[in-house]
Order: sequence, then structure tokens, then C-alpha cells
Amino acid sequence: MSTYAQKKGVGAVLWDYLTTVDHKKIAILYLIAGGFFFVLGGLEAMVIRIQLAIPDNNFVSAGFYNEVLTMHGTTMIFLAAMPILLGFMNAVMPLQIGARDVAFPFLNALGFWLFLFGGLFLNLSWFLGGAPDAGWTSYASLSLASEGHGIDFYALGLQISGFGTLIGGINFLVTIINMRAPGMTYMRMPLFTWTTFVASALILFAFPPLTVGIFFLTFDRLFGANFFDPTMGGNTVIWEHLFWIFGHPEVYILILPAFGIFSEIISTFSRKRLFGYSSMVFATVLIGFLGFMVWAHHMFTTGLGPIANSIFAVATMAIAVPTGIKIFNWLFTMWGGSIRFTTPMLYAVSFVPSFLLGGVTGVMLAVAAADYQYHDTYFVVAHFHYVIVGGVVLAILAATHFYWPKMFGTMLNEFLGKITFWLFLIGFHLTFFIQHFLGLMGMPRRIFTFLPNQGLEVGNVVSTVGAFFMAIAVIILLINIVITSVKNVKVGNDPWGDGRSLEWAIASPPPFYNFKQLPLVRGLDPYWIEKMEGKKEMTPAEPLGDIHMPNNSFIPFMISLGLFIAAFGAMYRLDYSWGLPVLILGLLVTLLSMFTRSIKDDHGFHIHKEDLIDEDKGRKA
Amino acid sequence: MANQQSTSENPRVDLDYRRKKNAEDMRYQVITFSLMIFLTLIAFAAVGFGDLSNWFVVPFILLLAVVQVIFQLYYFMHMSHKGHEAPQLFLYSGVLVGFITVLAFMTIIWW
Amino acid sequence: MKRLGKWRLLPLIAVIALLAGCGEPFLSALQPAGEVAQMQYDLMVLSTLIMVGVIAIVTVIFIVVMVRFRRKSKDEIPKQVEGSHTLEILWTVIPILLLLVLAVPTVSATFKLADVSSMEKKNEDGKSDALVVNVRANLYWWEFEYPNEEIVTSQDLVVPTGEKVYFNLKASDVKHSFWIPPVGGKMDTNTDNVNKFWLEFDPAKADEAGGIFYGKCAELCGPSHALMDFKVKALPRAEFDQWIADMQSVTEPVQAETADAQAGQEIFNNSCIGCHAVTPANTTPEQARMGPNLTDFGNRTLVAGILEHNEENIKNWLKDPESVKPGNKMTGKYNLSDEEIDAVTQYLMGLKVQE
Amino acid sequence: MHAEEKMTNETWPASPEKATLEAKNKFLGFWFFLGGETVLFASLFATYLALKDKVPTADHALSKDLFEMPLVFLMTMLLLTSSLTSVYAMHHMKNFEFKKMQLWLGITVLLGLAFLGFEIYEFNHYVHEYHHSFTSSAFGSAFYTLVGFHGGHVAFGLLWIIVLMIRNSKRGLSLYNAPKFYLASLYWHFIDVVWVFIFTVVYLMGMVG
Ligand code: HEA
Ligand code: HEA
Ligand code: HEC
Ligand code: CUA
Ligand SMILES: [Cu+2]
Repeated sequence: MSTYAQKKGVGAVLWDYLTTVDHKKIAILYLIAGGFFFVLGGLEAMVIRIQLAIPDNNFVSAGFYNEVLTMHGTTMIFLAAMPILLGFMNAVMPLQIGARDVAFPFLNALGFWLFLFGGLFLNLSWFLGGAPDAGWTSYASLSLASEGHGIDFYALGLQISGFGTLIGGINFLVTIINMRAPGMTYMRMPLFTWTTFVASALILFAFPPLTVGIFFLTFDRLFGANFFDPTMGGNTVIWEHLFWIFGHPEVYILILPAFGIFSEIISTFSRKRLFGYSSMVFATVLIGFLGFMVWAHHMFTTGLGPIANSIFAVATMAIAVPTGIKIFNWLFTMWGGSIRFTTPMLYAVSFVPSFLLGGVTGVMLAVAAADYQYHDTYFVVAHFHYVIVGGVVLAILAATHFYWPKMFGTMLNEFLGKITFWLFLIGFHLTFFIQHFLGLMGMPRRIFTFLPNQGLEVGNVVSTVGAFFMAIAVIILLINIVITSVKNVKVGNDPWGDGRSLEWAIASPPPFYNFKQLPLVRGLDPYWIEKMEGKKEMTPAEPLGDIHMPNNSFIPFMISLGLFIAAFGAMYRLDYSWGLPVLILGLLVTLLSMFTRSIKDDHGFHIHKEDLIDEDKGRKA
Repeated sequence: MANQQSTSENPRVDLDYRRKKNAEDMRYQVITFSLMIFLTLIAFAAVGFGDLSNWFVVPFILLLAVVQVIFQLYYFMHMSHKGHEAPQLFLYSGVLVGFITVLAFMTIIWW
Repeated sequence: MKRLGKWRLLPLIAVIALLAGCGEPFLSALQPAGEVAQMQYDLMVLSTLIMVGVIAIVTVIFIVVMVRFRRKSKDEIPKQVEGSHTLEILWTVIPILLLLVLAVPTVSATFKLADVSSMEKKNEDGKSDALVVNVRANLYWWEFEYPNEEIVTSQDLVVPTGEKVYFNLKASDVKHSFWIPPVGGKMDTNTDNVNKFWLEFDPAKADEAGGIFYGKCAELCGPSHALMDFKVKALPRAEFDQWIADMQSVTEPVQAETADAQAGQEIFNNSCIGCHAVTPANTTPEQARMGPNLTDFGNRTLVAGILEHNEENIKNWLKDPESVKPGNKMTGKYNLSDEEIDAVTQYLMGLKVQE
Repeated sequence: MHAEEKMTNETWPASPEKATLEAKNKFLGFWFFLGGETVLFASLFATYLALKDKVPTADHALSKDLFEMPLVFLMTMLLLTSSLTSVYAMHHMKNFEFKKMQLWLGITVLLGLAFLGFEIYEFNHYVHEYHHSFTSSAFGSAFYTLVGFHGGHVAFGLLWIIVLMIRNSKRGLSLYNAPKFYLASLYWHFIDVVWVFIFTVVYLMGMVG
């Protein structure tokens, strides 16, 4: 047995995870936390759907509904979808480029803990006087008028977790630029790596406006500033702009990694290299670029005037072109291929038409004059669930099945996987397709109830039934995970048999140093190339030598904890005398932790060549 | 995974050469600095003394600021040196996004 | 492959459903009842058709792929194609062309809908010839001021059919959005500025909808956002003029007739008049208009925008507004016994300008 | 070349800030961070421009009443000069001259401190003389946030440089700390870049109205 897989006590394992800087463990942490928030957000969605099942329903009160609605959107976007994707990026991207770790293992851990503490802070609002209730967009006039501390939880929680995401983005960018294995040129990188790269760049540029916007909101609410108060010269539209300058790129931050995941799955299970690889890369970059030019399409009805509306309408439509390139490239990857319908592939295949539907309604929304009708109705709700659930969530579910063996060394049950898939797909279309019509028939979004006899009954009940299908699907997935983990049947390097990129060339799960010797990459789909030449392993690019590894650290946890404490202080500063001291205390914890990190030299450690050889023997034995 | 720096056969020569190069760089930087101070002076003067029209002064001082920042970036922050391709790409992307933001805030937020 | 059938049918169902028009005529954007809504509906149809075309193409390719390229044997290795320039150019250019087809009418309609020049044209009296309505959105109620006619009403917007009506839109507390689905798209009512747009109400369609359209608040504004409805009475021009004249004729609060109602009026003048005016003149400053103007309350279609208009509901509303509209601004601002409420209700029912 | 290695004049590389992989990563990551900071400050500038002179009542001081040229000029000169002194510090770093580097960094810190002092004086002055405060108007909020964020960066930069100087005072230069010094100086230049726009956009443009 190798040393690292020895059985450890619960305490030791816990401590290991609290201090880990290993990208694969951080990936698991992201997955667990993100999965937890996904179920939470899903439960909130169920509350929404139950409340709206029949007219004049009293399942929840009006005020509570708004809290649920806000937390559903915020949780799903910031605490579920994005972190889960970051988890897969962490798990897979370094392996795909043949790296031993990410560029900044320490920051990687810091990013995770910031996200987690931000998310916990946000969700503690449920128990501390009420959750935020101004929608995930938290438009300024309402978010300033909202009573209690809900919106403060929103602002401070997102601020903290936003820092985490930003750090994660920078980390991935540097990793991809600096840590590629010999021969892994940019145009040989797997598409998931490319989309990680572009999504990270989007994070880098999109999060600062959100940071600024949230600072303004916090200052206005807690420190007496007047950014959004028109009577003091302020202007609420500034919030709308800042939010959407962030918000629109954010949706591409979500969908691009999803595109990457599907590109991998489709080419794997078609046994074909990706059709039009370079145009795929080009389209990815172009989508990222255009993503920054279109934010005002969320503000068509704000009153920006016809010139601005027209410019942003046309710019928005332009995004259909690179996205279309991708759709057709996927189709033609499968064309002439040898398609095997595994669970991940089922998701990938059904993603194409599902996302297409959401994409084309996006273009319909871009028709500014017609958007005056669609805006803030269920048509928009239908649009974005089609792209998000039909794109991002399907990708997450697909990746869960696809990469599970790589991350945990054991396969999820295919039969249960397919049941999950069918239930989820049917439920998804049932829930959201009808919502297009509800919107057009005059149903605004964000309403806690609707009145009878307005023609909205049937659509809503259908939609609710669909949501239950999705819930059952998710429960079956959870059962599948439990069963699989208990059985724990180990699999080899390339359990799907059709792996193409580097991650499939090493053990499942990979040893903590990933590659004993860095592999030599000779083209796109390097592992496939070697397999086609009858080899089982990658050709190494370097002789066996010592491997340098970073030390574990508890500091990331402490830095994040400090901000978490400080946030409470900032929020209760005006209510209680202990607020200010706690604020200062929290900031001190953070600063001192950073200080410790700065002055304590941390050179990491080396795994010696001899141990690597020993381990090899141990494994073979 | 340390990355080897290429050093020539004779370290002494190499060292002298580098010292000279550094000194030369430093000279450029001092010149840059003088230019920056000069530009700053002009900007302040344009606002402080001349009875110039705003339509001239505002774009003019903005231009001076941009020039000065370019000096700062390329000489003080060494963006002119090799190995700064990725920094350039990302800095300019940031500038572009920032520019669009400023433009939007000056045109489509009501007064 | 049962699912494929579903895919093929989706667009078809979509178009049929859309073209046939569904939903209720007083609420549905699919049953356009005016020039603006019609323009927007035409854009919807155009864009839907384009999208159906796109979907059809993708679906065909998709089906072929699903049927023809399933794995037949375990060790089949397909040819590794890099790509195809012709194809790639094809699927770059065709979408661009399709989008151009969509972009041109989009831009033209966007400008047309923003054309409010005639509300800015003033005649000798400093008023515009066009009908202008100032909409002021408040936490869960709507105020409609007719600046040229110098009257104010609330909750029920009254407009003439067959002509352009111009709107100034703003909010007094938080952001709301003004939307009459069958008649045209929405426009936000901001706290920072006044937005302007126009609508036109089609006479025939108004008849079909029973003379009343439903209006909605379309921007989350608090707990009762869902209940911030209003009604639109679209009348022929003559009837509209009559309504204006009737409103204008009320210069003093109408005196109640029955004893009960007179008692109610007394109570009203003590407890309610601070927020609710019962004369339509627009001379009181906006800040003082804290509740809906009740001049023609007896003629309203609904109570508080959502309850059927009858005594029962008025009493319910007055007894506990919170149970009807959570978070509304009237709750707890007065204290009346049941008898007093009965009396006030009598009075309120009598507040009519037309029979 | 390992980070811990003891260096001499001869073995000291030409670009010590990027000699090891860790250093390369830091170097790149820090530049990306500056790219993000650019957007952050752009958002602050944009907001400032949108809210400039937006005050609730007519008796509030506007930008043309507030700003005084001599003070701004002095602050500008201090910060610009500190940029030069930190260039000198990096010059000596590249020449493996630790003591000289520390000296110039020390001067940089002093200049930075002086700048901060004037900024605090300035804010205090506005609040007391003009009742122009963070909470008095949207203009005030935007002004203090923009300039204050910059001031916060100055303060953080100073702290960073001081910590580095003290921590390494006994150890001399190594490939482990050279990148840290280099990044701190990059940060310092970036602060200067932002200030160039602040004095132009906020102060000079404010004075012309
Ligand atoms: C993953 C998330 C995601 C993605 C990928 C998208 C993709 C797109 N979105 Fe969506 N959108 C959201 C998430 C997303 N959106 C969310 C969350 C909201 C609501 C936020 C809120 O208010 O709460 C929203 C809202 C939203 C609006 C504002 C609506 C309103 O509030 O009034 C608009 C308007 O233009 C829009 C447009 C688009 C467009 C044009 C695309 C395009 O990228 C789609 C491109 C894809 C295709 C077009 C399909 C494939 C293309 C082809 C096969 C080629 C041929 C096609 C043509 C010629 C048409 N979206
Ligand atoms: C990543 C983003 C994301 C995802 C995945 C989802 C997923 C879902 N969403 Fe959501 N949604 C948003 C993002 C997302 N949504 C956003 C941004 C908004 C706008 C908010 C706003 O207006 O501010 C919104 C708004 C929104 C609305 C509109 C509310 C309104 O305007 O009033 C509705 C209504 O139907 C809805 C429904 C759903 C449903 C049914 C799902 C389903 O797909 C969910 C499926 C998942 C589950 C059902 C999991 C449940 C799991 C269990 C039940 C297992 C429990 C088991 C154990 C505990 C053992 N969402
Ligand atoms: C604090 C101000 C205030 C006071 C005092 C007040 N109201 Fe109201 N009233 C409101 C507001 C605000 C609304 C709109 C509520 C909503 O729809 O959200 C309203 C709505 C109404 C409505 C429904 C209006 C419509 O057009 O459908 C009636 C009827 C009414 N009030 C009657 C009364 C009576 C009778 C009293 C006195 C006993 C009274 N109000 C006292 C503020 C007030
Ligand atoms: Cu008013 Cu929603
Ligand atoms: Cu968008």
C-alpha cells in the first residue's frame, strides 16, 4: 500500500482537509460545498414551485416568498453552479495540462475557504432575522428600502465569496499559462482547459465591478453613503449598470466551462477528435469578449433611450454567431463518429437541443422592442433556466458522472445514472417550456401568488409537476453516490475506455503529485495518440527526479474566518456596541494571518526519487 | 522544476554587461521621470494659468495623463521588456473593459 | 427514439400556440390590442420564425447523427477529421444573415416606440395637444394624473381608444414598472427620472376584452409586488371626454346622501382625508397624496386593485388591509370600530362621478 | 536554481524577479491582479464622473469650490517621486545591492507616508471647512470612495513594503524574496498610475468645472 492511502482517523482526515492545498482535495471540497448549496437552492426552488402550483396559495407568505426567491437565485448562481464548476476545474484542468499542481496552491485553498465562509454567512441570514428579499439582482431602490439585515447579509456574504472567486480565477490563469507540460502548446490544450482559461479571464474582469457595486450598497446601507439615494444626488441606475457589467459576463462564466465539459464528453464518446478545434477555441474567446459589450440588454426597459437600446440589442445578437459555431461543431464531432450512450453522453446529447432552445429565446430577448414585452416575465425565467439548467446543470450532472471515477476511483452506477438523467430531462422541459407561454400570457416574474381566472392556472401546475421530477432525479443521484461510495469498487486509469486527454493516462484517483514524470505531449488528445500507437502510458518528458510539493496550511481558513467575523461586526455596528470591536477583531485576525503567511518562509518539501520508485514497486505488488 | 537561467561561460563578463545594462535602464528611467514631471507641470499649468477653453483643456490634460501612464507602465513597470506579453494582454483587456464602463456611465446615466 | 418525435414537434407546437394566440384577452401579450403591442407581436412572430428555422436545421442534423452514428462494434475507430472550412464558413455566414434580418426591424421598431415628440409640442396654453398621463407608482398603488385636464385618479386608468396616449412615468418610493400586456410592453418607473413612452388602445380589441385591460407592476418592489395591479378602462373618445368632464365637475367633495353615509363621511374626514383626496384636482402636491385618490371610488372595478368591488370586500380591506396586501402603507394608520367601518363603506360606495 | 540558495554577485540572475517557477507564477499572477484592479478603479472613476457635483441642495460645495492646486501639486510630486525612488530600489535589487535597495525603499516609504499625511489633512479640511463629507451628498460619497480607495492602496502598499524591509533586513537578497520586493514595487507604481488619473480627472478637471 502506498503511504498516502493509509487509513487515517476522522480527526486527521478532517485536519487534512482543513489545511489541504492539493488541488484534487480542494476540488472535492468545492464539490461537497457546492453540492450542498445546490440541494439547498433546489429546495428553495421547490418552495417556489409549490407556492405557485395553484392561484391564491398560502403555502408561504409574501415576504417569505421574496426571501426564498432571492436566496434561490443567489445560492444557485454564486454558491452552487459556480463553485461546482470551479471544483471540476480544480479536479481536472491541472491534470489535463500535465501539471503537478496549480500555480498557487495556497491561494487555491484561500479561494475555497472565502467562498465557503461567504456562503455560510449569506445563509445564516435565515436564522438571524430574515434573508435578503430584493431578488438576486438586488436593485438599488428596493435594496435600500428593505428592512432588517437581509440585504446586508447579501452584500457582505457575496463580497467575501467574491474575493474567493477572483483569487480562483487568477490562479487558473497563471496555472494554464505557466504550468503546462512540455509540448502542451496553447492549441493542444483540451477544450475544457480553454474554457477554464477564458472563464477565469471573465472572472478577473467581471468581479471588480460587482465588488465596487457591493461596496456602494454596503456603504449606503451601513455607513450613511448616498450612492443610490436620488434625494441626495445619488442614482439607482449606477447599481443596475455595475450589477449587469458583472452579471452578464457571469452567465458566460457559468456556461463556458459547461461548453468545455461537453466538448470533452462528446469527443470522448464519439471516439473522434473535436470537429473544428481551432474555431471552437476562437468562438470561446469571442464569446468571452462579446460578453462584456452587451450588459445593457438587461436594462432595455430602464429608459436608456433608443440609441443605447439598439446598440446593445445588435451587440447581443452577435453572440449567437460564435455560439452557433460551437453547436454545429459538436454536431459534426458526432457526425461520422462512433457514439456510445453512456450517462455522461446522454447528458451531452440532450444538452444540444435543450441549450439551443434557451439560446434562441435569448436572441428573441435581444430584440429590444419586443423585450419590452418579455422583460421581467416568466418568458425570461424560461429563457435563463433553459440555458442554465439545460446548459450548466446538465453539464454539472454530466461531469459528475464522467469525472467521478477520476476523482474518487470508483464508477457511479450507470443504470441509476440513466434513470436520473431521464427524470431530470423530462422534468426540466416540463417545468420550463410552459413558462415561455405563461410569460407571454401576462405573468410577471417574482410574484408570490397569482389570481385565479387570468388563464395562468394550467401552466403553473404543469410547471410544478415538472419540478418534482427534477427533485426525484436529484434524490436518485444522491442515492447513487451513497451506494457507489459504500461499494467502492476500484477502477483503472481510463475507466470509460475512450479517454483522450492526459487525465486518463494516470491512476484514478491520481497520486497527490499527479505525474511522477511530466508527460511529453505530442499533439491534441495526447493520450489518444499514445493509445493509437499501442502504448498504455504517456512517454515521459523528463527523467525521474525529486518532486517539489507545497506544505499544507491552516492560514487560508483563518484569513477567511477573520473576514467572516468582521462581516458580523460591520453589520451589527449600528445596532450593538460590540459591533465595531468585532469588526476590528475580525479584520485583525485576517491581517495577522496574512502577516504570518508573509513572514513565515514556506519552501514546501521534496518527494525523493527513491520514494517514488518504492511506491511504484508497492503499487505493482 | 526550477527554471534554468542561461548564464554565459564567463560570469564576470556577464556581470559587467548586466551592470552596464542596468545602469542604462536606470538612465532611461530618470529621463522618463523628468518627462513625467514635465507633463504634470504642463497639465497643472494648463488648468492653473491659461484662460483656455474647457473644450481644449479637458481632452488635453487627459491626453497628458495617458501619455504619462504609458511611460510609467513601459519604463517603470518594465512592460517594454520581454516576457510581458500576457501582462500586456490582460492589462489592456482591463483597460478596455474599464473604458467601456466609463463611457457608459458618462452617456447613459441621466444627470 | 421516442424523444425525437417530441423534438420535432416542439417548434411546431410553439408556432401554432403563438399564432393562435393564447391567454386571456385582457392580460395576454399574445392578443395584441393596440399599435405598440401589434408591432411587438410582429417582432415576436418574425423572431420566432427565424428561430424555428434554426431549430429545424439543428434538429435534422441531430436526428441524423443520433440514428446513423451509434457505436456498432467495440473496436470501431472513426476517422479523425480536423474540421471543414466550407462548413465552418457556412455556419458563420448564415446566422449572420439571419441576424441581420432580425436586427433591422428591431432597431427601427425601437426608435418608433421611443418617439414621444408630440408630447413635447406645446400649444399656446403651454399644454400638449396629445393626451398625456403622468403615472406615479407607489408601494402597491398607482396614481394617474392628467396634467392637461388637471385631474388625478388612481388605480383605474381611463383612456380613449384609437389614439396615441403619452405617458410620463415615475415612482415615488422604490422602482416599479408599468405594464399593460395586451396593449404594449413595459417601461420602468424610476425614482431618479421621468421615463416617457406611448401606447395606443385598439377599440375593437378593447370591446373583445370587455372594455377593461389588466395592468401589472413588473418590477419587484416588495411583498405585495404580485398584487400591485391596476385596471385600464379604454373608452371611445366621446365617453372619455364625458368622463373627463364629469371628473372636472367635482370641485368640492361630494356630500353623502343617506344618514349612514353622512356619518361615514364624518369619520372619513377625520381619519382618512389626510391620505385620500376625494376631489380630483391635481393641485395638492404629490408628497401629500399618500393614498389613492378616491373621487370616483364608487366607479372602480376593483378594491385596492385586486378585490372584487363590493361592500363585503371594502369592509374586509378596511378591517385588515395587511391580510389583503402584505406590507401596504395603509395598515395601522387609523383605528375604526366595525360600525364605523360600515358607515365609511356606505360613504365610499357613494363616491361616484358617473352613474 | 532554487529559491533558498545563497546567492552571490556572480550567481545572481539578470531577472531575479522571475528566476524560479514560483517567481514566474507570482509575477504573472500579480500582473493579472493589476488588470482586475484596473477595472475596479475604472468602475470607481465611472461612478465618480456620474455623481460628480451631484448634491442635494445648492449650498453644498462643488468640486470647483473645494480643490486647491498647491496641495494637489505637492501630493502629486511626492507620489511621482516615490515612484522614481522605488525604481532606484529595484535597480539596486537587480545589481544585488541589498543595502542600497533598502535605503531607497526607505525613502519611498517616507514619501508615501508624507502623501498619506497630506491626504488625511485634505479630507479633514473638506469636512470641517466645507461640510463636504462621506455622508453629505452622493458627490461626497463618490469622492471619498474613489480617493479613499486609492489612499487605502497607498496605506496597504506602505505596510507591505515595511514588512518586507523588516523581515528581510538581516537576510539579504535571495531568489525567494526578490520577487516579493519586485511585486511590491510594481504595486507601488500601479498606485502611482491611478493617482495620475485621479489628479487629472478629479482635481484638475474638477477645477476647470
Ligand atoms: C448560462 C447562462 C446564460 C446564457 C448562456 C445566456 C445566453 C444568452 N442570453 Fe441570457 N440570461 C441569463 C442567463 C444566460 N443567458 C440569465 C440568468 C438572465 C436573467 C437575469 C435576471 O434578470 O435575473 C438572462 C437574461 C437575458 C436577457 C434579458 C432579458 C430581460 O430581462 O428582459 C437577454 C436579452 O437580450 C438575454 C439574451 C441572451 C442571449 C442573446 C444569449 C446568447 O448567448 C445565446 C446564444 C445561443 C444561441 C443563439 C443558440 C445557438 C446558435 C445557433 C444554432 C446559431 C444560429 C442562431 C441564430 C441565427 C439565432 N438573456
Ligand atoms: C444556477 C442557477 C439556477 C438553477 C440551477 C435553478 C434551478 C431551478 N429553478 Fe431557478 N432561478 C435562478 C437560477 C437557477 N434556478 C435565478 C437566478 C432566478 C431569479 C431569481 C430572482 O428573480 O432574483 C431563478 C428563479 C426561479 C423561478 C422564478 C421565481 C419568480 O420569479 O418568482 C422559478 C419558478 O419556477 C425557479 C424554479 C427553478 C427550478 C424548479 C429549478 C430546478 O432545476 C431545481 C432542481 C433541483 C432540485 C429540485 C434539487 C432538490 C433536491 C432535493 C429536493 C433533494 C432533497 C433531498 C434531501 C435533503 C435528502 N427559479
Ligand atoms: C397612511 C395613509 C392612509 C390612511 C390614513 C388611510 N389610507 Fe386608505 N390607502 C392608503 C394607501 C397607501 C392605499 C393603497 C394600498 C395599496 O393598494 O397597497 C390605500 C387604499 C385604500 C383603498 C382602496 C383604494 C382603491 O382605489 O382601490 C380604500 C377604499 C381606502 N384606502 C380607504 C381608506 C379609508 C376609509 C381610510 C380611513 C379610515 C383610509 N383609507 C386611511 C393610505 C391610507
Ligand atoms: Cu410595484 Cu412591483
Ligand atoms: Cu445577459
